[in-house]
Amino acid sequence: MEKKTKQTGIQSEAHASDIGEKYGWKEMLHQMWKQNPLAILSAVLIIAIIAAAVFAPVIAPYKEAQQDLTARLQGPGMKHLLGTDELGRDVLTRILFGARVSLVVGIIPSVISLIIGLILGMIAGYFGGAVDYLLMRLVDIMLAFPSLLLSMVIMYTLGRYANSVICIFAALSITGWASVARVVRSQTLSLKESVYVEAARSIGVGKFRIMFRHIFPNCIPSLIVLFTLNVPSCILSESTLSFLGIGVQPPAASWGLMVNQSKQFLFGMPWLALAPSITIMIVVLAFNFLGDGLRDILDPYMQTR
Amino acid sequence: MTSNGTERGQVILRAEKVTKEFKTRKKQFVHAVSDVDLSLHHGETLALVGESGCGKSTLARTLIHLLPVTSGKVFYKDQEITKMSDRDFRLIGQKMQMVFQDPYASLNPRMTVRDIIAEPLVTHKVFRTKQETTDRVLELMEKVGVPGDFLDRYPHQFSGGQRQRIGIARAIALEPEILVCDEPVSALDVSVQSQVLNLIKHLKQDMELSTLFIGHDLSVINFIADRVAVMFLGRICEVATKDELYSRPLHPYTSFLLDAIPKPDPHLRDHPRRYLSGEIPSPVHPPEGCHFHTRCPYATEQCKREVPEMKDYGGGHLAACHCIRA
Amino acid sequence: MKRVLGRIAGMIPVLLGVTLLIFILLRVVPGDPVSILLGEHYSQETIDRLTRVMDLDKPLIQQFFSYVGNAVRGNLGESYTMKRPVTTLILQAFPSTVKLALMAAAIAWVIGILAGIIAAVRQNKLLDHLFMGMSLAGVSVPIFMTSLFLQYVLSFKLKLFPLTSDGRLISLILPAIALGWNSAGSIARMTRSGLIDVMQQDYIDTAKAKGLTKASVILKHALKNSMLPVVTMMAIQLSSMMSGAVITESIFSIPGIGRLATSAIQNRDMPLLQGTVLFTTIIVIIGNLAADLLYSVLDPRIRRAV
Amino acid sequence: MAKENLLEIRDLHTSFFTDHGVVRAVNGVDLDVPEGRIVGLVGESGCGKSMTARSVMGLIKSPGRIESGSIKLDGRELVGLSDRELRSVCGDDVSMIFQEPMTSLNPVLKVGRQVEEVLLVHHKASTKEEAKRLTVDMFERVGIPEAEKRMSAYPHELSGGLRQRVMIAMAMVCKPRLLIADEPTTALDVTIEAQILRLMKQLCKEHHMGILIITHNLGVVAEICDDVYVMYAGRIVENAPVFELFDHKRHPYTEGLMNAIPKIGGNPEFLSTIPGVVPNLLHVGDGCTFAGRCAHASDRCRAEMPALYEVAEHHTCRCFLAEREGQ
Repeated sequence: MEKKTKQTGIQSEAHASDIGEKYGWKEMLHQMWKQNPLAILSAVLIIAIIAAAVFAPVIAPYKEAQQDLTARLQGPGMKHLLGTDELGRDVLTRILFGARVSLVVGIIPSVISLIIGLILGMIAGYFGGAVDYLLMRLVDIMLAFPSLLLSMVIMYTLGRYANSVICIFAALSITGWASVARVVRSQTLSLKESVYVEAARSIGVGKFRIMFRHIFPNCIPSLIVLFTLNVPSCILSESTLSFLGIGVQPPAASWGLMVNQSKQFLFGMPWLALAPSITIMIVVLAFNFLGDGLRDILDPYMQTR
Repeated sequence: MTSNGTERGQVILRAEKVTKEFKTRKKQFVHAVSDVDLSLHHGETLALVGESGCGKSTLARTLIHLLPVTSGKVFYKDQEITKMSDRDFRLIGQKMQMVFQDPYASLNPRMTVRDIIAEPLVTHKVFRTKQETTDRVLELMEKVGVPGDFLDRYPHQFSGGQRQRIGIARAIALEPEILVCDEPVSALDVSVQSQVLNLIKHLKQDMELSTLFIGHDLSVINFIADRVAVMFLGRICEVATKDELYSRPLHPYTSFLLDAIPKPDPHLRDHPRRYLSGEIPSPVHPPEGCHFHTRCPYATEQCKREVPEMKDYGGGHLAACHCIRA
Repeated sequence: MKRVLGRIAGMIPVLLGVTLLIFILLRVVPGDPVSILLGEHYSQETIDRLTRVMDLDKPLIQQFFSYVGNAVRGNLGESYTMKRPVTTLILQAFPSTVKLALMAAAIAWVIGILAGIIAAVRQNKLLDHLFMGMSLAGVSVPIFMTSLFLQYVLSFKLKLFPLTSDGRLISLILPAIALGWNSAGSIARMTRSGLIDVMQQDYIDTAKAKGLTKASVILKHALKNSMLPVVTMMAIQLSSMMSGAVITESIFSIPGIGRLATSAIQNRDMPLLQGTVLFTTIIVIIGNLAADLLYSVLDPRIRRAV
Repeated sequence: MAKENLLEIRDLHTSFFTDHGVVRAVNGVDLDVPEGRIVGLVGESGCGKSMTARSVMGLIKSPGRIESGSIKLDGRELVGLSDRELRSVCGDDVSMIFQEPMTSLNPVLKVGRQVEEVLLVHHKASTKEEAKRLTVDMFERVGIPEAEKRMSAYPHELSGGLRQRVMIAMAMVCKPRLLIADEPTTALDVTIEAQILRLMKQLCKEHHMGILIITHNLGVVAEICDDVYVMYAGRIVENAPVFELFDHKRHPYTEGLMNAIPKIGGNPEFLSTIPGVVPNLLHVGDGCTFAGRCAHASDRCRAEMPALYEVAEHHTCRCFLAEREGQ
């Protein structure tokens, strides 16, 4: 609404008499559906996939590690909807169970990097000075690394000590927080200069209260957007690491690992690689569509990545 | 509500040689305020007028401890507040509140009206219960003319005028002695502007507020002020009571300013008037001597060298100019 | 000029930090390198001797400074598995990666910017939705999937291109497309949103009021302004392209830096891994610097402010 | 006064089709700008005054569009022209200056080039040298000191006043018949405002052109306008020559507006105000849009929109009170 009136040059003074309107989440959903139905559909799809991952043992046609050595490397058919792999495992079942790993690896590192980035970004932005300088140089350093290479180095180091999934959490959190910190810092900087923060200071509100009452709530929209866009990039990174054989280690299954294992059969049985690849693409696309839609609604001024 | 037994006319806030400089990114200094002496009397409305970038907002902010001074002193009654820490200033700070220029930006878009107006009350722990706070908020809303039903609305649901009323309610919540109004009506439409100006005048009388009113519109200031201080490029060039200033401006800048205002009466359009030529000099490299000499048609050699002293021309009419023949 | 020097000086702490970080990450694995170097059968005596030779008994900080000292002189140590200086290996691999990256960048920029402009001009029309859907897909598809798909269809089925790299430029086309496709998506989105944003500005109204037609408004006024943020995008793209090169080089067996890094990990070849990561990161930092300087040349508000 | 009308707007309707409904920003406006006169269009923000001006220049952005009506410049109909045809008129026969000199100039191009561009687009100069010479000349005419040097300045290197002078130079360089100025001095300081107003007055006289000034400031109107249109909620509510309007204002809104502004000289205890706020253009009923705030409003006012009644020569007023008086 605000955006629209700005565009048309009719200032809100003109809308003074429609004070009755309230903008709750329902209104927002409605508006989003009108502007960007794909985003809503994506949200539905994501919820469905999460549900499928949670209920994988119930809905999967076979048991997780069930092998059928008599039916190896079968094409898609009635018995195995998406075929079987070289050990005779049902591909659909593996994708459903793989969703658990892939989604967890997408979501948890995003949460961790969001929290680290939020805290450090707010500290750097609000306190400024030497703290800001040091934190921002650290961010520069982190962002200078090609993220895949840095994750590879972390996997190399931690890989011998911990479970591969835990290592991926670490690797993706370490590579992910810096960009969050940068966005939060720049928002904090501009919010700090905003008149309503000055107004709060003029009342005598303390630093920490200003940070929590005034700055943090105004960062939330971009944090939501950042999160929705971080999840797919984590899923992509995990699948890439697993594809290169340095991510999730068997017997755990993730979509990326499935592509890796089916690589050798690419020319004979392309569907083996195709099924998990397409799954990755659909999930990532859904998250990206949702993130885009949320950005349009919540945060029209945020730049495209 | 006679605050602490202060008499009307007594000095309540005083600036002594206040200077404020900002460092730019290029390591240059912006001389926003230079060597300003000014005092605000109890119960009066003192207007600070000048063109954009003259340092009037900065000066007001240093006076109420929102910005640290570079040098000089600020006194609240007889207490120096310049070097106080934020903690020590808390109590005095409650006595000084501010209304901001932009009613769209000065309210946090994610807080309800209730939270916005209650914030000073909560910060200074005025009430013990939520009910008491809400009652006070409703009382304040009534006082500034915002219907109480709008308690839980968000700022974007209000018009500019109403937002400014909410900002005023927040500023008077702690019953301050001093109210600083930073161009409170310049972002408003004419018909709304008069409503808000009337409100400020009412409140000032009701609550015996001492008001520092920052503005650039001399006709608005004519309505609201008792005394006027004219600023040019970081310095005050003339201070006088409203009537004195408008009828007998001493400083050439003041008279040019008065001449320049477009008057809402077409019959005055062909009156001879003088135009000030040139642009406002940069506060990064202000001219030597009198800051006004580059635009002043009466400037002499002396003006280019010496900073004029503030002199009293009778009845508290102060001006800083070499060329005034008293 | 002063600004350029200042920026270069500002790079030094970042470079040191990057080196230190890789160093810490890789050296928290104590004793490891030696056992890898020796394989299965070795005596305690040999371990001790090698540890001394490789400075591994010295304090970490000392190791670090001797590593930095050597690195500045171009010595990044010796690869365990290939028994050759890391610097030599990197310099041999570098040209392939450069060729790949340049081709990919050309594809990404041409497609990305054109698609972005067309989408912005046809905002909310069919072409816009089509291009933006495609670019989002470009961002969402894992590079390995594009690579495998192109390899399967164009090389294996249609036999238009060689399956793997053979040193000829034609064999680099598929990996470059796979790599560029991904970046093209983000560039298109950035170009579009930048151009749409600029088209809302007041000076666009001025240009129209002057009598310029829509086409000349876009070409003469909007494009230059909207390209400014896209320039900063170049640096980010360089970084993700280096990541992407690891995958495409592995799939198409291109003997580039990415291949070197993957093989270093698979063989647990620490000096080689350290060297390749450091080298690529420096390339990215230099790219950042170049983009930053280019930005300040293009934007008079920054240029003249010096 | 029987001068030829340069600009004739008849029954102009410009509306915005938003998600929340149709906003009738300009709702049946008639307006004339005669040759050699300065016409003021006053009103508060959101009343549609800027949209009227932007309609002339074809600058209405989506989701808005001109629904119906006619805009004639020197007898030539502008509504319905193709983009190319309209652009050949804009900047040449009619030009416009905007409120914000800070954002109305392209930040990455030198100001000289931005002015030369107008000449080249409209073929007023055949070579770049000629364009440059004419531009320097224009810069001097609008009072830009060191014109030659300023040609190669970027907008951010100039002060607000100078930027507005550049805008005026840009608008004047093709010697247009009509100049539209949308709040040309609102963003400027008073001393600079006075300079700019004087310049516009002088240009009007020298070139015998028509000027349409959009403003909310009655002071500016009284200062330089010859004719005035008062606009409220998308409609013209009163129109008269400037002296007539200030001396014999008829519409309650005009009167309220004039009384609401503080004046130097008068020392009232309190200002008189117009109660309430501007109506939301999304939901306007059948009646007079001002009825909700008007002290004289009757049931008829709330039910029916008054027409523009002629109350004196060249003085019209959209109010039933005027209808009675007019008869």
